[in-house]
Amino acid sequence: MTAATLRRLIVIGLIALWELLPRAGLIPELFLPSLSSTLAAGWNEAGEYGHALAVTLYEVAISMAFACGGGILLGAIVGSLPRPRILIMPMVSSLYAVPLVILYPVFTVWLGIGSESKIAFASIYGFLPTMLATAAGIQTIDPQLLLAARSMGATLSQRLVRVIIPAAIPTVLSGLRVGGALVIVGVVVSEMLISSAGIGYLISRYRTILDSPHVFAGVLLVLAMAIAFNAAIKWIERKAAIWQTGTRAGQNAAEEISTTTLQPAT
Amino acid sequence: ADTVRIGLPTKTYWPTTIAETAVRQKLFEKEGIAAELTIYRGGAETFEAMAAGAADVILDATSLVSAGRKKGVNSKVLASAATGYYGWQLMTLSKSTLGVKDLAGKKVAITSAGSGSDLLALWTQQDKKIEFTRVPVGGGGLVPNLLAGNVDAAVVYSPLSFQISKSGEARTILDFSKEVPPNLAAGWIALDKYVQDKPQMVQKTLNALYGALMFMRANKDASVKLITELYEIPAEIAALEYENTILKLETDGSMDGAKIPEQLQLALDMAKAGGMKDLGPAAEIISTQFKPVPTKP
Amino acid sequence: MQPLANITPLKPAGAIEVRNVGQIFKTTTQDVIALEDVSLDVKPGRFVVLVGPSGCGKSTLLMMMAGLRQQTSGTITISGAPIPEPDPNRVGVVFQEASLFPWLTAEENVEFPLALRRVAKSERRAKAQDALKLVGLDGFGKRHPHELSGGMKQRVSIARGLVQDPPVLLMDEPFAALDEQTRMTMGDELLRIWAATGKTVVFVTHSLTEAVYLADEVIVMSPRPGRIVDHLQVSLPRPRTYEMLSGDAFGTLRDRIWRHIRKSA
Amino acid sequence: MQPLANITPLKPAGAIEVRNVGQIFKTTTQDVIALEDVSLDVKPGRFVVLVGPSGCGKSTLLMMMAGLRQQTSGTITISGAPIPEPDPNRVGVVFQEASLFPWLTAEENVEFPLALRRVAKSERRAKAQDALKLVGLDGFGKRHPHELSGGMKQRVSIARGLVQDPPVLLMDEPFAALDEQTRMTMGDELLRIWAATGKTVVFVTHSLTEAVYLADEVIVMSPRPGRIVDHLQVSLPRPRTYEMLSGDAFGTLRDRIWRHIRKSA
Amino acid sequence: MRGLGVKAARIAIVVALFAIWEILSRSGIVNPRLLPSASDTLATLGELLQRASVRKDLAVTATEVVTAFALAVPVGALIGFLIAENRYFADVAKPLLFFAFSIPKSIFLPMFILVFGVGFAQKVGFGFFSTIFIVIMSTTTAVESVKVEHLTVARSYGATPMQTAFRVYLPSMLPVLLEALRISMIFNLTGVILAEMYASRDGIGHQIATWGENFQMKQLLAGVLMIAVIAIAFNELVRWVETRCSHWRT
Ligand SMILES: Nc1ncnc2c1ncn2[C@@H]1O[C@H](COP(=O)(O)OP(=O)(O)OP(=O)(O)O)[C@@H](O)[C@H]1O
Ligand SMILES: Nc1ncnc2c1ncn2[C@@H]1O[C@H](COP(=O)(O)OP(=O)(O)OP(=O)(O)O)[C@@H](O)[C@H]1O
Ligand SMILES: O=C([O-])O
Ligand SMILES: [Mg+2]
Ligand SMILES: [Mg+2]
Repeated sequence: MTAATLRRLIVIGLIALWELLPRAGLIPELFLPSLSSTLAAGWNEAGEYGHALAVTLYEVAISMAFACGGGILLGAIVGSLPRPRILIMPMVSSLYAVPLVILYPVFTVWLGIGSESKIAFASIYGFLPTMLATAAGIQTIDPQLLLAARSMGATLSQRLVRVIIPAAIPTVLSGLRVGGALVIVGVVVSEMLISSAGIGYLISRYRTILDSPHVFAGVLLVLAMAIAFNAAIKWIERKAAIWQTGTRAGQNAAEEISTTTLQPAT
Repeated sequence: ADTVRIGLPTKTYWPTTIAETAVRQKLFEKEGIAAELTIYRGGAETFEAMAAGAADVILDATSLVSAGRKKGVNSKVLASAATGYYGWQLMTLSKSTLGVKDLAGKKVAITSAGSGSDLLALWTQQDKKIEFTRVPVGGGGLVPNLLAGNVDAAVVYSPLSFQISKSGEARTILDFSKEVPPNLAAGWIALDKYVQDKPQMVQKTLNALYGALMFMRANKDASVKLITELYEIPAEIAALEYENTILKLETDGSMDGAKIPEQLQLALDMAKAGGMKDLGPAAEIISTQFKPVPTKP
Repeated sequence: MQPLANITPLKPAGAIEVRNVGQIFKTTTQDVIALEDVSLDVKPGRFVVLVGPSGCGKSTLLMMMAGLRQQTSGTITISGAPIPEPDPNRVGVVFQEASLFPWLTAEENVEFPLALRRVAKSERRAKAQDALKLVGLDGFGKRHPHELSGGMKQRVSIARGLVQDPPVLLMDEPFAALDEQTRMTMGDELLRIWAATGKTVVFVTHSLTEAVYLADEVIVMSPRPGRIVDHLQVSLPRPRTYEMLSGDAFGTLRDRIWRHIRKSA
Repeated sequence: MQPLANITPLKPAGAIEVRNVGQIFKTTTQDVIALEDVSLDVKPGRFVVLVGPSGCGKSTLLMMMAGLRQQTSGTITISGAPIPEPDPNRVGVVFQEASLFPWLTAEENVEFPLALRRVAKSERRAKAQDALKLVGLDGFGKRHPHELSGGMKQRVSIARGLVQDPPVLLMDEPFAALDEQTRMTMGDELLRIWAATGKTVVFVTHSLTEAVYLADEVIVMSPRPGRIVDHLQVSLPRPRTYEMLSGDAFGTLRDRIWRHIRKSA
Repeated sequence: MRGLGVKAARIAIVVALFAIWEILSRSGIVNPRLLPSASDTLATLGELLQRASVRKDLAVTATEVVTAFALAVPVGALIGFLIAENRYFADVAKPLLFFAFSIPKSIFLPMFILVFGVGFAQKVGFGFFSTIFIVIMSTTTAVESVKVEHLTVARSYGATPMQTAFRVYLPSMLPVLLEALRISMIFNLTGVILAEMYASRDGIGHQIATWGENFQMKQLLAGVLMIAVIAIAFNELVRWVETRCSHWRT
């Protein structure tokens, strides 16, 4: 059995369980409504969910730009300058250690309860891991490469864009993956905590009144976002594969490329 | 001794005070049982915990019982606990001159959509025939957002309401305990299965809980002291909480009363107005099997 | 060659002055005196070869001339000015280890220094092609470093050094991984480029034959601490031919160097 | 030397048989035929030197003999058995690039193969010390690779290869970064060890002098696709001396190889 | 010398942050009811730590956190390693695991009550669940960033998979791995506290939830500070390991 087949079987199995377990009464509908009733609930309120999805996607998109873009850039800068790294990194990771979720209700005082506070929260939530992962990845770069670039007169920004980031690509990509996923989590969770729009809001509102099919219709949308995000990352990974030569990731990517080119496109 | 697991929706809420009193006065022991108290994030979470089998007897909104039946969770209200929203108030900043009527088109903070505070906000809109925006800010966000001016008013629970009223930061523009017509908002609840398996446990639990209420009514000083300690609030606020909520609670608890179906139906109707769907008739969720016999300390 | 803004009229482009330079490395265990009191004058346009036993400090000296490492004591000027930072307009380096960027193709690696200077795409592609042809890697431009042999990587690295076209070129054992034939061809190519452009070249090698064949001057170093123990002028006429290798003048020079190396290695 | 479990009595330890071996690399752009129809027989205990222009496939052939890469066609046996996986009991490798572990000291790098076999700490420390002394790095054991010069790193890598003591030793340009004196000393050391242990050595070099000086047999390869174009027996007596370098027999052999290299580079 | 300077600079920054906090609150730039001053918060913190109940809550939370972490890290690292090592397993599991990571875990809190009831196992379970995915992902990436030539060397010396793991992968991935460890700890801590806030009889998360809902800002901030200090202490521990192990990096 190919890996893809097995994976699909697992997914199909999970979907089947989702339908059958509640129907058989093995799990109360309150905890897991059957997939069909979830879909029906979502379909009946399609307009409401569509609007919520738009709000959430908007927040996710902006937070993603801040968290991933800013995280990679600052991580690369801080990671490649020894002095700031020694000084700043411990403080940044300590800062991240402050459980922000708890203080979130208080932050809304200054950020309002609209999209701004979600974006701020999710950006911070996704930014720090991205930055930390990138900075850590930078440290695994062969110093000889930086020396070579310096000898050719590369400015700091050129070193960043042309050497540091490409050399740290495997770690940067994982930073992107973690950061991006956390942005989605951050937006949804902050919407669940405090808000009047978005998927998270619908989830927690329906949860409060024990309307589980509608709760899970929201969860389904979150899952859909996660799938889309994973597809996007895969695409980026494939694009970046060529940069990863000389590492394990590169080996895998190269194999992937050669197997896909060898197989007839069906 | 057999242990009953009691689920409570938040810490600083009168059911917790009652259950704590029962523990401290050893009322469960006197009934020959043990009790384990668990505090949850809110009403829905408490109900879920009971449905999951993690709690045996809970205090919760009666509407959830009705909603739960449609989701495969069969439980009933065993004893009536409160017929009003004691201590719940609609508040503005002290310096604000807004009255209830002036809230039209303004922003009012609630804890979360579908919660008790949302219910009261919706009721206010209907009753006062005004429209305002309900802003869910979470329990922890109510006062901060009010103080910061992000909202014009907030639906505040007790004893928080007493606290910020006393501190002079906010003032009450509507007292829900007085304005909302009596309805059976909260009761002690258990799964049908638990009632069936362990009716004795249920009876003893209710005895101890109502015994605790009786003890509190009879011992103001001790009760105020307990509230002060549990809630970490000044004694004077604790006294307000005692006067305005504890003393207002149902002392009988019996679900036999003539007014019960009507009061329960009223509670369900309010919940429906708040967005709940699929609620069955009140009769479906009433259990008259138990009559609490307050345990003597 | 691009104009050099920062040279004084008195010190023409390409002059190298090393004055009483020392380099001490601090390591966890002890301090290492890599170089001690090294002084050296290279006139513009000279081809200077640096030889010395393994670990004597040749690479360290080159790194300091390139502005990639600061000396612990003494001064170094290139074209009349100190070099606190690498300056590709004054100095180019070919490293001892190929140091190619693994994510770039051979071609892109060679283009890299030009891309940094924002040379137009077509121009830099053309220059890279020329440089690759020069090092015998015509047709290998699209390969990535891990698809090249050791010697090929080193040649890509040489091409990258040449394409920068600075007045001073520092080359650290550039031909070490090459076979003798390729090595000769590339040596001749290098001499041709050098003669045509008037660059100053500082070249490190372990091959004494190569040293004498290429050099105007040979500098011999001894290790621990690294010092200059001899400085030879190679007065063989140019162009050099392989026949000279068997001549007496050649043999004498080679032997003189050999005795130093033998003693200190 | 440890006992070898997996040899047949007929094929003594250290024999190498390469039969019609080919290697094709698939790259993104095109397929590269690195080796084509290479056959080769090395008797146990022989010192074989592999020469050929840059990129002709010497490293590739060594990697296949080491079980680190599988040939596309043909068969390779070491001590009578195929080598689908690296087997340190049969074959040891010194890589073209030093490939030291940057997180280990020189000493620890040398100890690495012994540590894998759970050799006692004191024993492996002693062996590592010996090997480091052999390559002239006495006293550098506590340094990390980045604190060593290029030639020093290569010598650590040689020490690491020697310390495991397998019947077959494959060495890929091990002396490329060394000065001539060190190179000679290390060559002589290698011959001494070889003579004492009866190892089979396959040695890649670009120095034709070194090739003839060290070898029992020299194998000459041509590039694209890599093929064996000559196989010389070096019948100079052992021990070899530096005087032989100027002898006629030496010159003839060297010239014969040189003509091949010249043609194909 | 340089180490001392960095330490001094760090202390200076921390002091400056507290000073800004104090000034913001005292001067009324920020409503002191919303942001009690640093000194008040610290005083409250001292007072809270005097309480036996708070100390017990901290002990409970710490036990849950440590248990969840001790389970999640080895299990996650193993799975991550398998994914990086085994193509088939990777193809099956990687997309599913990466997908699972991007789901807000708190949605599943009720499920944990359903399975574990309310108590130690539920907190540890949720802490584990919140942490394992990030451990898996980080391990996979760390493994993938290892240099091929180092693996080749180890292979040529006949290293067993275990030896390769501990002697090549581990040291070369260490910076990435330790960073991952730090982030994992944060996830773990947040997970356990969320679970405590959701349903519990004790634990510091339980207290914090109550303080928040009662608008007891001093206690809330002191509680957050308490958790932050624990997390920072762990961070520093990891950093200490890191500096001990990474001296070979320049
Ligand atoms: N970063 C460093 N830290 C400590 N010692 C160093 C460092 N770099 C070089 N050294 C030491 O300085 C000395 C000179 O090194 P260098 O690399 O300049 O030698 P080299 O002459 O280029 O040798 P080779 O011919 O082997 O390349 C050596 O003893 C080396 O160990
Ligand atoms: N992974 C690879 N992918 C594609 N081509 C490769 C790969 N490895 C080697 N080659 C090609 O195979 C040929 C032989 O390479 P190999 O490294 O064996 O040469 P070599 O004889 O060792 O050369 P050198 O003396 O320069 O080290 C070269 O043309 C090289 O480009
Ligand atoms: O759901 C969270 O992991 O925060
Ligand atoms: Mg050097
Ligand atoms: Mg090679």
